[in-house]
Amino acid sequence: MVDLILALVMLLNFALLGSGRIRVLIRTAAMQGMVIAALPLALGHEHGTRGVVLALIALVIKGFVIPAILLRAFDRLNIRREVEPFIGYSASLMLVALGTAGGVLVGRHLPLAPEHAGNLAVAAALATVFAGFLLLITRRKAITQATGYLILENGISIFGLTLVGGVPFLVETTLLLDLVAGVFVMVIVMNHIHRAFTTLDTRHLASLKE
Amino acid sequence: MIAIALLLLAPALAALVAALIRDNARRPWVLPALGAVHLAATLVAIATRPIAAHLDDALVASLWLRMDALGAVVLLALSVLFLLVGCYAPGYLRARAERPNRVLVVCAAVFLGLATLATLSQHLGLMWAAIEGATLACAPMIYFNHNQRSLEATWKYLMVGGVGIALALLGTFFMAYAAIASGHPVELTYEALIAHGTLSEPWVRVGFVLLLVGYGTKMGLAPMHAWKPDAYGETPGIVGALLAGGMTSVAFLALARVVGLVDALGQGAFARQALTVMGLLSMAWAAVFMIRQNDIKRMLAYSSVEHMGILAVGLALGPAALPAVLLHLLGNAWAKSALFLAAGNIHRAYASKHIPAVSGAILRLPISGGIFLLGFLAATGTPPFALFLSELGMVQAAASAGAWWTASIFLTCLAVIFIGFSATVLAAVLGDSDAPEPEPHLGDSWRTTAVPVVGLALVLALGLWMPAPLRHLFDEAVAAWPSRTAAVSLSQETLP
Amino acid sequence: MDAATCIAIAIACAALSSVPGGLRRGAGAVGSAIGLGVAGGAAVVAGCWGLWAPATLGAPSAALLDGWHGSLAVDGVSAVFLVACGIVAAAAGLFGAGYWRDTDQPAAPWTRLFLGLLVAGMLAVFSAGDVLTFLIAWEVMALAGFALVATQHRRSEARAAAWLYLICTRVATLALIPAAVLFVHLTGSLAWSSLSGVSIGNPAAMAMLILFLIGFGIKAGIVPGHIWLPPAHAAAPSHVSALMSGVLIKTGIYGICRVSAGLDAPPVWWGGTLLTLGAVSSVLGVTWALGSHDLKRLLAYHSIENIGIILLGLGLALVGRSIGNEAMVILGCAGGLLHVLNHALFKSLLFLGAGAVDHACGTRQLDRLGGLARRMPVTAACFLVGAAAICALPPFNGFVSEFLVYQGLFAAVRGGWGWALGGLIALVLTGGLALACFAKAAGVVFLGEPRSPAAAGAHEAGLPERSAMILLAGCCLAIGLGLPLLQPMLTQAAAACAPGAAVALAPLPAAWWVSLAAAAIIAGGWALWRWQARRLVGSGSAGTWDCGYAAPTPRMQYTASSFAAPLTDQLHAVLLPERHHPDLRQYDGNADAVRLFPSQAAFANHPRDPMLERILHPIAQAGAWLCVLLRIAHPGQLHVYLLYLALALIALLLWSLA
Amino acid sequence: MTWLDPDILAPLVLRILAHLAVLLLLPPLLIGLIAKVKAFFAGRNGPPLLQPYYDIVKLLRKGTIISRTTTWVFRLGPVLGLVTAVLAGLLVPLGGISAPIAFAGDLLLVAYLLALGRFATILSALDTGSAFEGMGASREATYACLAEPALFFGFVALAMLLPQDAELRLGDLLGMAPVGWAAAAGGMALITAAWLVVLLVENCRIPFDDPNTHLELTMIHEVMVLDHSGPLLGIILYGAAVKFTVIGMLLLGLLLPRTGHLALDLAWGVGSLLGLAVLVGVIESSMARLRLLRVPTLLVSAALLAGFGVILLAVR
Repeated sequence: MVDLILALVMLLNFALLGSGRIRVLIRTAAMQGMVIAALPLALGHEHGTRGVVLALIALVIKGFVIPAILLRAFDRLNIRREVEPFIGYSASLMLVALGTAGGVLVGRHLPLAPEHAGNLAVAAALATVFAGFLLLITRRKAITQATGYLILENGISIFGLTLVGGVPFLVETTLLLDLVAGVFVMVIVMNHIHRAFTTLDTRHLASLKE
Repeated sequence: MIAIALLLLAPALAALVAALIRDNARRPWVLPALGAVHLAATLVAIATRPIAAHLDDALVASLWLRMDALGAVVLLALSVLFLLVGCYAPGYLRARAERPNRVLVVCAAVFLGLATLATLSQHLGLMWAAIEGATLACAPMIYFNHNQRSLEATWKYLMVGGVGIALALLGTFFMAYAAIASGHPVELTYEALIAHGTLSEPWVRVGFVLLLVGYGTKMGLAPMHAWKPDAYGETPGIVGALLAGGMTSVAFLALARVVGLVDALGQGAFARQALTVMGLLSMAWAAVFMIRQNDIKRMLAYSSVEHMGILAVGLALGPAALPAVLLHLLGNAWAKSALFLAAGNIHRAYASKHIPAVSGAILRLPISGGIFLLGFLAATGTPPFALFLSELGMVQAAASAGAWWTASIFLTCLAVIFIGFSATVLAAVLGDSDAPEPEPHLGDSWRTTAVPVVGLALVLALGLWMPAPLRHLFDEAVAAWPSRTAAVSLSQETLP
Repeated sequence: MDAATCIAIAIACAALSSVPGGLRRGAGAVGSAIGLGVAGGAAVVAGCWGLWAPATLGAPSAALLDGWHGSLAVDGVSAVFLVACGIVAAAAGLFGAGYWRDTDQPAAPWTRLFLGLLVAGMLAVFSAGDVLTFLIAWEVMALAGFALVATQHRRSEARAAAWLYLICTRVATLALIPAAVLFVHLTGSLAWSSLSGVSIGNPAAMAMLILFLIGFGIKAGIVPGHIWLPPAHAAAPSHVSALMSGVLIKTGIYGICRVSAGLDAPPVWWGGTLLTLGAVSSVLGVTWALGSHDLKRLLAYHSIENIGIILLGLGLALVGRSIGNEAMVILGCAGGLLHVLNHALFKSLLFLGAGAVDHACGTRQLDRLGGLARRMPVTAACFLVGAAAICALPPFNGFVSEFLVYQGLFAAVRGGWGWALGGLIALVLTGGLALACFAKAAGVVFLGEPRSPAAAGAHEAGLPERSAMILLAGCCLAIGLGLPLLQPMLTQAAAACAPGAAVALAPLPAAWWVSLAAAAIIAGGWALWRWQARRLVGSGSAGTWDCGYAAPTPRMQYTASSFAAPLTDQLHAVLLPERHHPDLRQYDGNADAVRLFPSQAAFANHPRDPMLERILHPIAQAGAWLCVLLRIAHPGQLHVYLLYLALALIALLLWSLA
Repeated sequence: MTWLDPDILAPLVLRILAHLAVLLLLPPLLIGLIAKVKAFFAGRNGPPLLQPYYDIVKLLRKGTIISRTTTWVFRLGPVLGLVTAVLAGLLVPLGGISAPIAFAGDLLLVAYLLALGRFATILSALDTGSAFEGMGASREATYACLAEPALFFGFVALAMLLPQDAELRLGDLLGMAPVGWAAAAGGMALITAAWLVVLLVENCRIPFDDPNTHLELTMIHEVMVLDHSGPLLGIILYGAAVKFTVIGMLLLGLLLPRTGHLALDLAWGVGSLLGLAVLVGVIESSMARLRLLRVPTLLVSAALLAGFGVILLAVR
C-alpha cells in the first residue's frame, strides 16, 4: 500500500516536469501534496487521533490552501500560462528518470530499520527532492520556482512521514506552519515582483551580479 | 529561569508593541529598549547559569531549552549586536522617514526572538524551526528599500535560503532515522542522540551532508553563499549587520552543534574533512570575488563569506580550536556591525556604494571613514583586534594538529583577501572626492557614528583583554564538546 | 628600576607624545617633540643599560589565549637597535616640530599622532620579550607607518604607495604568524629566549626559519621584498621617511638577529642565504638608486643597499658560527650591528636633508634642483656629511662599519669559505656605485646653479630642523672618530647576537688606527684648508669658464640623469628603464624626410622598479584578470545559484557514500 | 722600551724618512719623466724633467680667480685630494721599504682614502655648474667604479696567500707577492696587468684619458679642474702626482724584490718608479685614447682578468 502511494508520487514527479501549463503544474503539485499527506493514514498504525487530525490538516493545507494561494496569485497576476523551461520537457523527463534512479541507488546504500525493509521511501523522497530542484533550476518563472520549492518540501515530508513516524506533534505543526508562511511570503514577494517588473520571469531579476 | 523566559518573551512583546505603535518616528525606539532588556537578560542568564543548573533539566525535558556555553557565546554575540543595531536604528530610520518602518521593526524583534530560541534550543527540530522562522523574518527586512534591486535580492535570499533550510530539515530527519535504523526510539535532543553512542554510519554521514548544505547556506559557505552579496548589498546597513553578525552566527551555532553530534557519533573525521573543504572553498571563493570589487557593501558580503569559511575551518580543527572559533565569532559579529553601519553612512552621504563615486571618505566623513578603515583592519585580523588572536589561535591549532596544507591555504587566502579588500577600502576612504559635499544631515553626527565606534571598541577590547567569565565560557564549551574522537583523525587529515 | 622598566617608560613617553601631538595647536608640535626626545633618551639609556644588565618585565606564558600578559625584555641583541631608534626618534621629533607647521599643513597633527605611535611600536618591537607581544607591536608599528605613508593621500602616488606598503606589510605578517606558531610549536613557549636547545634539522624548524626570513625580509626591504620601500619612503613626510628608513626597516633585521641569536648551531645555509641576499640587495639597491630621478626614492633605494651590507655582515657572522671561524663572527657581527646604527644615523640625516630641500623647493626631482649650497648652507653641509658617510668615506661612521665587514669577508676568504668572495665583490661594487650615486645626488641638488625658479628661491630650514640635522651629523662624525670607545658596547652586543662564540673578549682590530686616520684626515684637511684660505685672501671672482659659449644657462648644466648615464647604460639590463625617444630613422635614409632643421624632439627616461613593474605587476595583473574572468560564476541568475547548491549537495552526497 | 733602542730605532727612522722622501719629493719628477718620454717618442725635446716642480711652485705663488657660482666645496676638492693622497701614501710600502703606518685592514683605508679624494674632486667639479666639468665628473665616477673590483681582486689573491694567523696588513700582503709568483706566476701576471690598468685609469692616463688635450669633450681629469687656478691648481697637480706615485708603489709592490738593505731597497724602489713612469710614457706614446664607449669594456675585462688571477691562485 505504502509502496504503491510512493510509486504514485514518483510518477507525479514525471507529470510535474512534463507539464507545460502552470495551472496543470500547480494542480499536479497539489495532488502530490494530498497523496503525501495521506501517507500516515495509509500507514495506519500507532498514530491515534492526533495523527489523523494532523494528517487531515496537512491534506487540507497542501491540497487546497497552498494551491489556492498560488493559483490566486497566478490568476491575479495575469501571466502567461506556459511554464517556459530552460531545457526541453523530454530532457527534463530524462533528468527526472536519472534522479529517480539516483534516489534508488542512494537508498540502497542506506540500511533501513527492519520494520521498513524494502520500503521505497528513501528513493521516493530523494527523487522528489531532485524533481523539486529541477523545477527550481530549469523553470523561468517565479511561480514555477515556488512550486518547485513546494515539491522539494513534499520530498522531505515523504521521508519524515514514512520513516520518522514519531516526530513530535509540535515539530510537525511547526513544519506545516513554516511551509504556509514560506509560500505566503513567496507569493507576497511575487506580487511585488510583478508590480515592479511587470513580469514573473526571473531572468529579469538578474541585475545584481558581478 | 526568569532571564531565559524574558529572553524569549521580550522580543515577542516588543514585536507586538511595535506593531501597535502608529507613529513612524517613535516606533524605532522599541529596538534599543528591546536590545537593552535582552542584553541585560542575556548577561543575567549567563551569570546565573551555574546556579540555575538544576532547573535546566526540567527545561530540557519540557521545552528542550537550555543555555549551554556554546549557545551562551552566540547569544552574547547576538545580543550585543542587536543592542548596537537597535541604538543605531532610531537615528537611521529618522533619516529614512519616507519609508514606513513597522514591518522592519516588528521583523527585527521577531528575528531576535527566534534567533534567541535557536541558541537556547537543545533539539534539532526546534532549532531548525527557529532558524527557518528567523530566515523568513529577515526577508521583509531585506526588502526595506522597496525598490527593484532590493526585491530581486529578497527573492534570491528567500529561494536559496528556503531551499537550504529545507535540506537542513531533511538532514534532521536523516539524523532521526539514524537512531531508528539502529533500533533506538526517535529522539531529537542532542543529549539523547549523543547518548546512543554509535548510530548507523551511512545515515549519519548523509544526514550531516544535508545539514551542512542546509545550515551552510544560511551561514553563507561557498558555493551556497550566492544570496549574500545581493542581500547585503541592497539592504540597509542595520539589516546587513543583523544578517552578517546575527543570522550567520546562529546558523554557525547550528552547524557547530551538528558537528559536535556527528563527532560524538563517530563520524567526526568525515565531518571535519567536509568542513575543511567547504571552509577553504569559501575563503578562496571570497578571495576571488574581493579582487577588484568596487561595491563596498558586496565587498562586506564576501568578507562575511570569508569569515564563515574561517569559522568552518576552525570548527574542523576540533575542540582545540574552539576558543579561537568562538572568539572569532564574537569579533566577526561586532566588527561586521561597525563595518555595515559605517558603510551605510558612506552610502547615504555619497548616494552611491561604488568605488569611483565613493572616494575620500576620510575627508568627507572623518569618523565613518575612519571606522570603515579600522573596521576593515579588524575584519582582516590585524592585531591588536580580537580577530588576530582568533586567527592566530586557529593557525596554532592547525599546526598542532599537523594540518599544514590547511594552514597554508588558509594563510594564502587571507593574503589575497587582504589585497583585494584593502584596494577597495583604501580607494573608498582615502583620496580626494569631486562629488559634491553631502547635505548636513547626511554628514557624520554622533547618532550615526557612536554605535559603530562602540562596536569597533568592543572588538579591540576583546583583542587586548579577555574577561574571565568569557574565558570560562570558552573553557566550558571546550569541556562540553561532545567529542568522542577529538584526538582521532586530525593528524590523518588529507585534502582530496 | 632596570633596563626593561626604562624601555617601558620610553614606550609610554612615545605613545603619550601622540596625545599632545594630535592637537591642532602650537603646543602640539612642542609636546610631540619633547615626548619623542624623552622617549629617545630613555631608549638610548635602556639600550646601553640592557647591554650589560639584561632585564625583563612581565611574564610570557605558553598558551595563546590563556594568561598572556605581554612582556618586555632588553638585552644585547636589542641594545643597538634601541640606541639607533632612540637617537633617530629624537631627531625626527625635533625636525618634525619645525618641518610641518599646522598653518600650512593641515595633516601635521595627523602626522604627529602616528609618529608617536610609530616610535612606540618600534621600541616595543625591539624590546618585546615574547613572540605575541612582538607580533602585536609589529603590527601597531606597521599600521602607524601606513597611516604616515598615507598622510598626503590626496595625491594618487601617495595612495598607491600606502596601498603597496599595506599589502606588503600584511604579507610579511602573514608569513610571521605561521612562523610564530611554529616557534611556539617547536619551543613550547612564547618567550624569544626559549629557542636555544631546539634542533634545527627538522622540516618544521626549516619552515620556521624560511617564514621568518620572508616576513622579516619584506619588512627590511631585502630584494625582492623591497618593492614597497621606495614609493613609501617617497610618499611619507620626510622626518617619517627618516624614521622608516633609519629604524623601521631595521625591525626586519632585528627579527633576523633575534631568531639567529636563539639558534644554538645555525646551519650554514641560513647564514649563506642571508649573505647571498645581502650581496644581491646591496648591488641591486645601489644600481636602482643610480637610476632614480627623485631624491627620496634614491635615498630609499640606498636603504635597500645598506640593508644588504648589514646582511652581509650578519650572514658572515652566522656562517662563521656554523663553520667555527671566530674572526668572521666578531667582524661580521660587530660590523653588521654597527652598520645598523650607522645607517640609522646617516640615512635619517639624509632624509631630513631631503625633507628640508623638498620643503624649500617644493620638488624632489633632482633635475629641477641645484645651487642649494649657497641658499641652504647648513643643510648642504649636513647632507654632504651624510653623503660621505653613506659612501663609507672616512672620517665618518659608514667607513668604520664597512671596514669591519670588509675584514670579515677577507677573513672568510682566507678561512677557505670561498662564497665570501661574492660578498666581497658585491661590497666593492656597491662602494663604487654608491660614491657615484651620492656624487650625483649631492652635486646636482646642492652645487652648481639652480635649475628651476623654485630652487632659486629656496630658503634655509628653520632652527629645529637644522639642530636635528646637526645632531645627526655630529653623531656620524663622532662614531667615525670614536670606534675605540664604542668597542666594548659592540663586542658586548656581538656576544649577545652570537652566543657561544668567545667574541666578547676579542678586541676589534685596529680600532685605534681607524680613529687616528679619521683624526689625521681632519687635521691634515684643516691645515691645508687654512693655508689655502690665507693664500686665497683677496682672490678675484668671475663667472664659470664657459669654453667660449657666450650665453650659458643653468639648464645647460649636467643633470642627474646625464651624470649617471655612463653607468646606467652599462647597467641597462638591471634597470630596464622606460624610454621615450624620437624615431631617429627619420634623419637618415629617406632624403625627402631630411629637413634643414630637424623637428623638435623630446627624450624621456623613466626609471621603474624592475622587480615591481616588470615582474610582480604583470603577475598581479594576470591574477586580477583571472579573478575578473571568474566573475561569470555570479551571473545574477537565481537558477545558477540553485544549481550550485544542488551540485554541492550531490558532490558531498557522493563523497559521504564513497 | 725596546723600540727606543737606537739599534732598532735608527734604521726604522731612516726607512720612514726614505719613504717620506720618495712619497713627497719624487712625484713631480715622475710626471716630468712621462712628459719627457712622450716628447722623445714624438721627436721633440720636451720640457725639462723638473718642469712640474717649477709649475707647482709657480702656481702656488700666483693669485686666483674663483667662479661666482661656487661654494666652499669647490676649494675643498683640491685640499682633500692632496691630503688623502698623502695619507694613503703613508700606508703603502715601497717594495722593501715598509710603510710608516701599518695595521690590520690598512688596505681598506687606502682604497677609501683615495675614494674620499675622488669624491671631493667630483663635487668640486660639479660646484662650478659647468656642463663640461659635470661631464668629467661623471666619467671619473664611472671609471672609478669599474676599476675598483680589479684592485680588490688583487688584494684577495694576496690575502689568500697570507698565513691564517697573520693580520691583514698591506705590507705583509704585498710581501706575499714572491710566494705568489712562485706558486702561480700566471695568476700574478694577470693581477699585475689588471693593476696596471687601475694605475692608468685612476690617474687618467692614456688610453683612458688624455691629459694633454684641451678638447674638453674628451677629457676626464683635466676637464674637472678647468676652473681651478693658482694655488688650488698647484695643489691639484701635486696631489695628482702623489696619487700616481702611491698607486705606482702599490703596483710595484707586486714585482719588487725585498733585499733587506735600505739603500738597495731604496734604489730598487726609486729606480722602478722611474721605470714605471717611462713605461707609462711609452704606453701613452704608442697608443691612442680609447673611444669613451669602449672604456668600460676594457675596465670590466681588467676586473675579469684579476678575477681569473684569483682563481688561478686559489687552485694553485
